[in-house]
Amino acid sequence: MGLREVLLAVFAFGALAFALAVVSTRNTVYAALEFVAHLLCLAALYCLLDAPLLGVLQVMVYAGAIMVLFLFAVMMLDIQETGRESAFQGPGQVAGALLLAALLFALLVFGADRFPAAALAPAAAPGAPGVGADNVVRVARALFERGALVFEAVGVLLLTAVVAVMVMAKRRLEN
Amino acid sequence: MNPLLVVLFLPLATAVFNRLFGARLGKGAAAGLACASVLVAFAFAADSVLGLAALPAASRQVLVHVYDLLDLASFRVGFDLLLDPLSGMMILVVTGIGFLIHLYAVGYMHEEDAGEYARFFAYVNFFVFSMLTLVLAANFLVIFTGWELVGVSSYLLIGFYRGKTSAADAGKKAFIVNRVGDFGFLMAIFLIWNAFGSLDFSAVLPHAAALSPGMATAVGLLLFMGAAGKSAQGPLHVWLPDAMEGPTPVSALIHAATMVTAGVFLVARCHAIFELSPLALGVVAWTGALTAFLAATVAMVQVDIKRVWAYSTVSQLGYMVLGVGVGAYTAGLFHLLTHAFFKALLFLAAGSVMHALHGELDMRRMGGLWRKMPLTCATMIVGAACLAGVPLTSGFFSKDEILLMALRGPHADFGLWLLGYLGAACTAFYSGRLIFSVFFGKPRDHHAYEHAHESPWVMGLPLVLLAVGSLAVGLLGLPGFLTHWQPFTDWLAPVFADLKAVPEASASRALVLGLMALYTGTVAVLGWIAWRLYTGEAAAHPADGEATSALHRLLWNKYFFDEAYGFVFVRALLGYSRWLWRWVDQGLVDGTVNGVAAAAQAAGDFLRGRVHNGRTRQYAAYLAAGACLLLGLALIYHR
Amino acid sequence: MAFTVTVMGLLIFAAAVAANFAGMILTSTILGPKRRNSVKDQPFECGSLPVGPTHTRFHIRFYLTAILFLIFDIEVVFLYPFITILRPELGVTGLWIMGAFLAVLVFGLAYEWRRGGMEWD
Amino acid sequence: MFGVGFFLALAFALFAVGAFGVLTRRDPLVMFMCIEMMFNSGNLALVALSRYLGLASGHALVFFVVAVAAAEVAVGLGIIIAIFRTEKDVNVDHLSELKG
Repeated sequence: MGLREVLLAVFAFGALAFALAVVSTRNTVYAALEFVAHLLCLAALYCLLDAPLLGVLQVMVYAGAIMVLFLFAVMMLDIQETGRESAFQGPGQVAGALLLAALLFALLVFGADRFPAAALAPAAAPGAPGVGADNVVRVARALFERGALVFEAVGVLLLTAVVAVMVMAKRRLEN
Repeated sequence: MNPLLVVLFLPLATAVFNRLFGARLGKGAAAGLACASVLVAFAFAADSVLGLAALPAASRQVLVHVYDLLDLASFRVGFDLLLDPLSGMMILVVTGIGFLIHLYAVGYMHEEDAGEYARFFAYVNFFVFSMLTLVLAANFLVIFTGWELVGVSSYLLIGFYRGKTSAADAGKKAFIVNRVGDFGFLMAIFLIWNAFGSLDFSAVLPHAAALSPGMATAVGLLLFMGAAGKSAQGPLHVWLPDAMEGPTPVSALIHAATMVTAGVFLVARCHAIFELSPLALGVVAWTGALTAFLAATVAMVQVDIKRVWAYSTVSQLGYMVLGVGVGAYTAGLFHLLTHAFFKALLFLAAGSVMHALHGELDMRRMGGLWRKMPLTCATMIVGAACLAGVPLTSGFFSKDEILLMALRGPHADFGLWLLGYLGAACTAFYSGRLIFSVFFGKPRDHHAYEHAHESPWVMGLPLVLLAVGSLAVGLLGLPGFLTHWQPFTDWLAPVFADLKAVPEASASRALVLGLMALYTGTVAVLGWIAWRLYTGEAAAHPADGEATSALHRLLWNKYFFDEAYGFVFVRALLGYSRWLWRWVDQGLVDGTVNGVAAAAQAAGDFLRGRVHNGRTRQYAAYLAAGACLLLGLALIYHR
Repeated sequence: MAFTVTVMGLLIFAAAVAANFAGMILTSTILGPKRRNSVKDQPFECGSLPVGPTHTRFHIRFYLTAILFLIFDIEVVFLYPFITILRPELGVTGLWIMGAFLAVLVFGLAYEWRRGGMEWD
Repeated sequence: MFGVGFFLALAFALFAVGAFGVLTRRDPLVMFMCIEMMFNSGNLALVALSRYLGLASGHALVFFVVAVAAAEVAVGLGIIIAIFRTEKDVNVDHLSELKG
């Protein structure tokens, strides 16, 4: 078990543990911070999976920008009220949710198991996207050569989001 | 970058720009931009076509892959453009004549305010883009996209005067009637996909012979249904005359030079499929001939000058369809080319008259206008001469070729020729009637006459250029016995190289000359009759609603097509629906349903209380449960 | 069934995680000293009294600014891989692709600016 | 041990945890975080499969998913803020006005 395996184990553990923490923490601010930690673990996992670009993306966009939005939202809402109540509702509901989540997990696992093993066999050498600059170049090709139209559509989607937020927030500013 | 992309996307870019910012730029900038973009597109189109001409004849096909529209494992359709002699000719017509019409519109639309002005040019540019997509398509998906875009842009343009109910109705009518044809086109595309597993022209048309005869007939007839809708043929022609509600440059651009030729273009493009089915070709040819004749008879009695030209367009499209229907594709396309010139000219000249008379379109109130507007008069006479088929004009050569093919071509029939000949006679009469009533004789409405004036140069210049073009374009397709210099036929030869029997008419020179003499005589006699009838003091125009005979009433009412549609589709459908409603619905269905409904409502009320209760998390639970259910089902049923 | 074995491994792993987690918290609760007095519970042990509520609500302007940040964040993230293949492979087409994307995003910025999303008062 | 199966299992587990959170938490912000967690589990599966199949297209897909998630979060949080600043209440269960 080399260093990579140890790191993988640590960050996989971290991702799962912080995910559980997000679900079980009462205080929203703490939940948000735990969620950031969860995202950082995932970013580390991406790096270990030979996707350093995505690791950076995860840190910059998710842990950086998106979570900042979350924290602002938390700060804008009055969170004291919910803090007092239990995070979960009655035991019946929790049990039902647990059952559903477990069922979902089991079905997904069995579904993946059903997958023909050949489909999951590495086509090229494992880790073919490669490390370093080559990885970025390959992803860039996939992004801008085959996905150019999708890329533009993402731009339009972001524009839509800006306009939508402005419309919702502006009414508030004017009041 | 391929010049074709500039040809295609420059008009689109200016259309978007003008729609967004044109109103703020002011009239001059908006119009200048629109005209410039079409002119540049024309230059690039000419460049592409010259490049194409430089290739050896057999390999004159350029495929441009723009983008993968769909790339699934078994189904790949690209946004592909095909430049071959056929589409090359079409893009020159669309951008060239389109530019002249843009130029004319600069003057014609001048009285609109800046916002409307920019909107007009945005729509016209968008139309040019749509039409270019249609003709440059390299597969059936792209051609259908262009087909629909043309439908949308024509809807926008016909209903341009959005304050007028009649304009809005005409736009809707054009759209809906076209949809009927589009349904056929779409069905044909499904059948083609089913038979070939591909929509690319290169994968379908050269291998069309693989179709079974029945399938070829079905595909051909369905394709022609689409073509008939766009090209205003047969019973689907009713939208075109109403489409004159749009501004006159639109009538010239859409309903004369470009959009309506799409059907002819489609049949020519897919000739490999039509050639497999004599039945489909027969339907095409007879539809064309009947349309040519019937529309020409209607045009003889109309008094609104734009409406006369509208019916004349339907009639001339009939000739083109007749041409492609008898297997004379080159002749049909040549008529398309000449018609694009002279009919655009005629509409623009009619617009010029209308402009001078402040919107007056009734020829009974005109007369003697040649003194007031000599340029319009001269150019319109040139156009009308081409339309009527006066010897040595372009229309004479192109129509003559079609009629000869109808009589002696590979799928000839005497009845087709007779209908075509009678239609040509009517054409000569109504062209003369219109010219003589409008420009000659004594003015009938002195007030209007006094205020008439010649149009500004931006409107005059396109008229002159189109008149010159109308005369010159005939040189490209002189009759075979006069000269061996046949640029038009030679140019299109690679497209129709697959035809087994080259449609060289098996006609002796004596027959050809005899027919020409017959047409010349007919035109002369009918022109003279029209002169006698319509230049006199009391011109032979009956007033509105005053029917001189049953025949006149039939023609005045355009064979009651609209009324028949009203009766068959609207009245009958309403009656049938009412019967269904009264007996089947209220009696049978409601009786059963009311009981069920009461039960369902009770259940619904119960469920709404329990299920649709506004609790977000409960909804999430349904979502998760549904996902589980689907996953489970997939696990069970997937092997 | 190698996969299921792996999952079993993961489950055992998760159980160990949970046990470890619970164990540490439990140990600190049992072993930690618990001596509370009123001074210790004050927010500031130096003696100064807190004024006003500890939770102050942020103004929505912060949110609008954060949205802008998000947009340009995404833009930068896309720019990085773009630049690596701009010169040899994409060429002028690439500039058009990115130009259109940037134009759309700048349009969003201009819109927010025009609507007063950046005015602080 | 760390084959593609491990990462898929981890992704499934995160997905299930996220689903559980959405089903049980009442704070809309935490629910939203849990939805993001489910998003991320999908991303993780994509990255792992790309790694073991030697494809770069999965990475490109993750890029798009993250960009879409950013837009979604911006609008979603905007809606939550707008609703709860008028309602003065941050409990999803008390919010049933939008039902039919």
